[in-house]
Amino acid sequence: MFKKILVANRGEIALRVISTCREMGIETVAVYSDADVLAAHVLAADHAVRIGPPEPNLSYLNLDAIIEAAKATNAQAIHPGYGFLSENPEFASRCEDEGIIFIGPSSRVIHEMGDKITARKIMVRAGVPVTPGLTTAITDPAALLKEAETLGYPVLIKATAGGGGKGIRRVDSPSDLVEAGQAASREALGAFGNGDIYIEKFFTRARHIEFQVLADNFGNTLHLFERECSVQRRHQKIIEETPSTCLTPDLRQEMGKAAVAAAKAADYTNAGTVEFLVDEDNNFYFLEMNTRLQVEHPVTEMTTGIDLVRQQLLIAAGNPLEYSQEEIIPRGHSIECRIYAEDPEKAFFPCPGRIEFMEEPTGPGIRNDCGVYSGAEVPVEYDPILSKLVVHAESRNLAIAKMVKALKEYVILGVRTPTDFLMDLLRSDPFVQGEAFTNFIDQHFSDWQPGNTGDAMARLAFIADELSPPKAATVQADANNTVATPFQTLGNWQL
Amino acid sequence: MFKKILVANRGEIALRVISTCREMGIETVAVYSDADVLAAHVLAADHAVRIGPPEPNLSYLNLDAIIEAAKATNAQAIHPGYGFLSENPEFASRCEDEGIIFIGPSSRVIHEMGDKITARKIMVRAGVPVTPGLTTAITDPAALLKEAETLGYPVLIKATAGGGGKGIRRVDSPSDLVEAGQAASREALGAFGNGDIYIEKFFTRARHIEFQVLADNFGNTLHLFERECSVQRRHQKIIEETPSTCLTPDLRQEMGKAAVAAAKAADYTNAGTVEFLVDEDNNFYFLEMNTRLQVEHPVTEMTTGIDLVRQQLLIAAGNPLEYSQEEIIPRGHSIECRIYAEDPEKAFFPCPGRIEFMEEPTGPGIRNDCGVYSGAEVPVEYDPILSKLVVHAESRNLAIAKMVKALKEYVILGVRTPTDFLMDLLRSDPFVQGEAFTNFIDQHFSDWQPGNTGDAMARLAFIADELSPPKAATVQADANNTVATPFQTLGNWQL
Amino acid sequence: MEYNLTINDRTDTVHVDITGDNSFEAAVDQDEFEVSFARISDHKIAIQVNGQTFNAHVTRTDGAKVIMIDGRTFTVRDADLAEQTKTSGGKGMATAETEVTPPMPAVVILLAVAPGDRVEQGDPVVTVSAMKMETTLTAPYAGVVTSVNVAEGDKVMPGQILVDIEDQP
Amino acid sequence: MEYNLTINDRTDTVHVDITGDNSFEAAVDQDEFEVSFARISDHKIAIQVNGQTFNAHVTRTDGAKVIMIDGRTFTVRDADLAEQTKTSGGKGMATAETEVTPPMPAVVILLAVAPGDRVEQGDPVVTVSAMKMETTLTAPYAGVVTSVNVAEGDKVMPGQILVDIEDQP
Repeated sequence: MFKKILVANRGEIALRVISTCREMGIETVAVYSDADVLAAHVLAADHAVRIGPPEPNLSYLNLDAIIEAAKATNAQAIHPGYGFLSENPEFASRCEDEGIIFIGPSSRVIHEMGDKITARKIMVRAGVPVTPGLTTAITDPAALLKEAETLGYPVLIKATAGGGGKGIRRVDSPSDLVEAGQAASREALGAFGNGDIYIEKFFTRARHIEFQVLADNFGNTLHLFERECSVQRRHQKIIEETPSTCLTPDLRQEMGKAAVAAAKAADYTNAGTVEFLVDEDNNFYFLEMNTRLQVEHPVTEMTTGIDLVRQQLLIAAGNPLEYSQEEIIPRGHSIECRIYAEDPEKAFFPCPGRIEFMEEPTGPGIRNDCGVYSGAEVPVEYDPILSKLVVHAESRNLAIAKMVKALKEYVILGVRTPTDFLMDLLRSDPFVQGEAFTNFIDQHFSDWQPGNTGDAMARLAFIADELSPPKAATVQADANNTVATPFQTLGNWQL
Repeated sequence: MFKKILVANRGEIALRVISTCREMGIETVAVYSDADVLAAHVLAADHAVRIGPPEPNLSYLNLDAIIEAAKATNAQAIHPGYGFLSENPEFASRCEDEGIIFIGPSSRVIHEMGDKITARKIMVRAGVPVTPGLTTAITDPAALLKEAETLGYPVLIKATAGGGGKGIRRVDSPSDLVEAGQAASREALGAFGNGDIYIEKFFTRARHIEFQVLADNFGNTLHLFERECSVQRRHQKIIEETPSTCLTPDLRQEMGKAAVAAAKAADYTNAGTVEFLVDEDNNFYFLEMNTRLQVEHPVTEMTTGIDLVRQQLLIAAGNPLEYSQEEIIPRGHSIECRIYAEDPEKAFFPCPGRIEFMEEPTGPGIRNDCGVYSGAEVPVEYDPILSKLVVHAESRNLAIAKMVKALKEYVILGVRTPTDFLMDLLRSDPFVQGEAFTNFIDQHFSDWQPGNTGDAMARLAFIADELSPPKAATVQADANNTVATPFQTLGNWQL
Repeated sequence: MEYNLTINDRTDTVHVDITGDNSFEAAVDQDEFEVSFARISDHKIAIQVNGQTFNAHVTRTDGAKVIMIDGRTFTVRDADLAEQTKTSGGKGMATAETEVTPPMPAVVILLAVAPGDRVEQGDPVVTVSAMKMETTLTAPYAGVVTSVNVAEGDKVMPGQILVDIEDQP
Repeated sequence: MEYNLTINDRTDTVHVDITGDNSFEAAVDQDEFEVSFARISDHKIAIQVNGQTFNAHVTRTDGAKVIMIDGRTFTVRDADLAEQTKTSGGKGMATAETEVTPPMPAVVILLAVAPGDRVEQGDPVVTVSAMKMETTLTAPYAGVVTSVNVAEGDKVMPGQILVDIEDQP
């Protein structure tokens, strides 16, 4: 096993990787930009190396700086996390050239799967169904309009590179197509360093279902069942769960086999995800393969009991898979909510700033993969994800109840988070009934505003805060004082 | 299901019960003594009722006050937690009389199992093997001496009532017997309101293994496999785990059947625990039945995936068990460490005081059932347990590694905790090899002192703290400042 | 004592009688509340209202307290103070809707206008990006651009006027 | 600058050169350390020593800092300050071993002696209980009990002398 690895990422995913490394006795090297000098991942790692100024292109996307940091610290391998360089074939290739193990598939596989069109061709060859759409990248507005006409609106413009909801635009009419194409291309260029886009059919009422796969270097490939990721806004997932409410056991088995076939066709190694769209008639289509650990990997860990980061490290270090397909038996139900620094009352606009205070929910079956702390700065330059709140319970209804409880107990002051919005969403009838399609938020929560049921309590809390200024010594129960405290003698505690 | 229940306890177990109630939509009533006005369980419940002064006899053991609190708040049921009134048959009986549901077995069963001698008789009748020892309570010193002579030293003096390591004394020679008997009796009287003691054979090199059982009101009884609780000091468990390293599949099955037979023989309902001693030749003996939720119930929850408090509530509300024995399939390995306010460098003497600061470990597979918060007082009057740190991983070795990591990250300032001792214990050869008998601590850790490997770092931290007084504004990375901060330009961060 | 407290657009008057160091009685219209409270930390207050316990987490921002209770966030303003600020010439809440300013800290990535340009209401003026999300700010009314105060790549803050437009319907 | 810092019974001299607002060089015997640090909160400091990062949590008690690093607790005293306290007549560390005082806050549950009683070293004198655990305090030396300063049921604190014994070997 590795003695030391570098984690080429920041935030919660860097901490997630460091966490497993600590358990495995692997030393970790964090990298940081000038915006992240005291970021949580820097404080958690054994070593920390500055890689540049805040701009992602000059730091977390800076291949040279990261390779140099790995060499300077004698890191044997690099874990790329998700986003940033995780699906950059050049980076994987540089690692290969420098004798540093890239914890992920080979650069060739990343390149082929990262080029969505090549990926589609490979899948067609392997007999895996794909969504209707283009098989080439497109730059000419006229050609774009023609293809959209052929597919029929709505269509989806997608970056051939990348993921995470960046560089994607849904277009409903020809008049918006060209501008949307330019915006998507610009966003993709900024996020992935590649502005190529293509177009595919958009399914209005579809499910987004993905299968986790693991493949070692000896030809063994497994799937770890599905994740349902249909609840999205701006093409970005915000709630993920497993198992999906819409898969029958037969369909699950069929899709699991397709996922393994896809991974094998791609020559895949390490952890990856095969994304499918499932339409209303339960037809499924290969969307793309994500050649990295997913944001939502924890729900799979909770139900299968398998630490995916540990599996990534074992595979990268040349170990064969420890399981057979039959030994992977999911249990219970798991839900993940992404906690972003964003304002649900202002169209989810991101909220950078300082976390003035944070209290994480705890309790049986609750896990919070968190990348910030009380007092930490949330920089304007990076993705607004603060943490991923994950629950596991015996059934879906119990998991929903547990997540609502956990959201209630999650305190973040200083930046706005959508815990209230998420609670309303989780308790809504269509979500409870498992009727969440990719258009769920537009359909049911497009103009969500918080209710006013708690307003009276908030006003009373305002007054209580005025009456007990916080800088004064805090009120404490005195263990050696058997005389009742004012708080209690004043008689407002019950009885 | 109940609309509202009262939790007749404090600390982490009260919070544990409240947590499940919140998920089930059940309102909770906390009770508190004057030492607990701002205790964590009071802040977590929906309602809070004062029941008396700090002395346990006048508050948490005060039947009348608690019954009155339940009636005043219209609580339909009472969860007793562990300790205090949880195994007091009078209390259960009072509940029955008042039409309040006691969440536990009937008062008759509590009475019979609480009287260890009656319990032993019932088990003998049911064909469950019991430890050699007395079948009557004893008050006469001469009779005590005679019985000890018959059994052969060492012997164990035990309170016929109670549990939790209270009222127990190991005696190695006749000269210590009478004084030990008096001390045990006094301690039992203080803890349980009953000073009766009896005597049984003490096994020097034995394992303490218990089986969790669940029984509904319709005659269905299940076991949820074992917990290994051999690592004890002063007859109090400090580390528990499941599965046990010493049970073969056959022995596990045999003991599971014996546990179910014991519960059925006792007419048991709700959640309970059948405790066994297993000697070096793998003979097992019924020790006692604990007619309540155990401190160490979380390890069973982690491996079986079943919320035991939820099962208690369902059973008490008259629901049949949701599972068959075959559906209970444990997975992975779970370990619990009890985090007490105590000083491992001073013979584990308890440390009451104020928690000046606390940071709980988090991460995949880590659960901390905690009863305190930063700023909370730990009163001198009650049990010194602060929290129970629990981990779950795929194997025992991975669970040990995860627990060590979690202990490293657990910060409690203000009262001393044994996190350092526990780390050394978990990493010791005999523990790693699964060779932990009930004499483990006496044998391997009787004169434990912390090593001095970290001393140099601690001295440097002292100096850093001197050089950056905490009252000054805290140093923060400025997200809007692309100029490097002093912390980083000074060149001591690597590279 | 009387507090006029605003949440979103609604201001309620709360009549308060202090009954002790850590308790008061409050009335809002017909509703009456017996309140006792205890400060647990700088940011946390335990509150009991008519026998029901809850915890409020509080932070203070400019002119308001942001309060979290059971996962819900409330921005509560003292309407009397807000009134003073407004009448003394401070920037009110409504200014944002008539000025080209980002809703959050952001970076300018595209300038769509130059001084002298004629714009109609709703025309794109500046595109900013925060945390990798792009937002296009539009002209709040028809007019002529008199000055552009930022360049592409600049970091900008809410309240900062990025483009001045002279009202010419 | 020089610090004489004691952990348990060992005092080491640390030579310190301040190299910046948040950094210093330290030497102990042959060992040299390049240290940079950043205060994260009142109780937390991030420290980098010779390229290795760790976090220290610190609280101050009477005459010492209690420091937690990676789950280990260190009580670090400034030996120079301790010296001053001792010479100025304050209670040193060793007093506990010659006085009948509880190690922790506790409640007296049994008095085994009365004024005038003769005790030998090691004889039980008082039993106290803290958090449900009983501890018997014994006579630190042979002598005669001159006064009993507490009653059963009293709450007592470390340093408080429960029983006075006149040294009569």
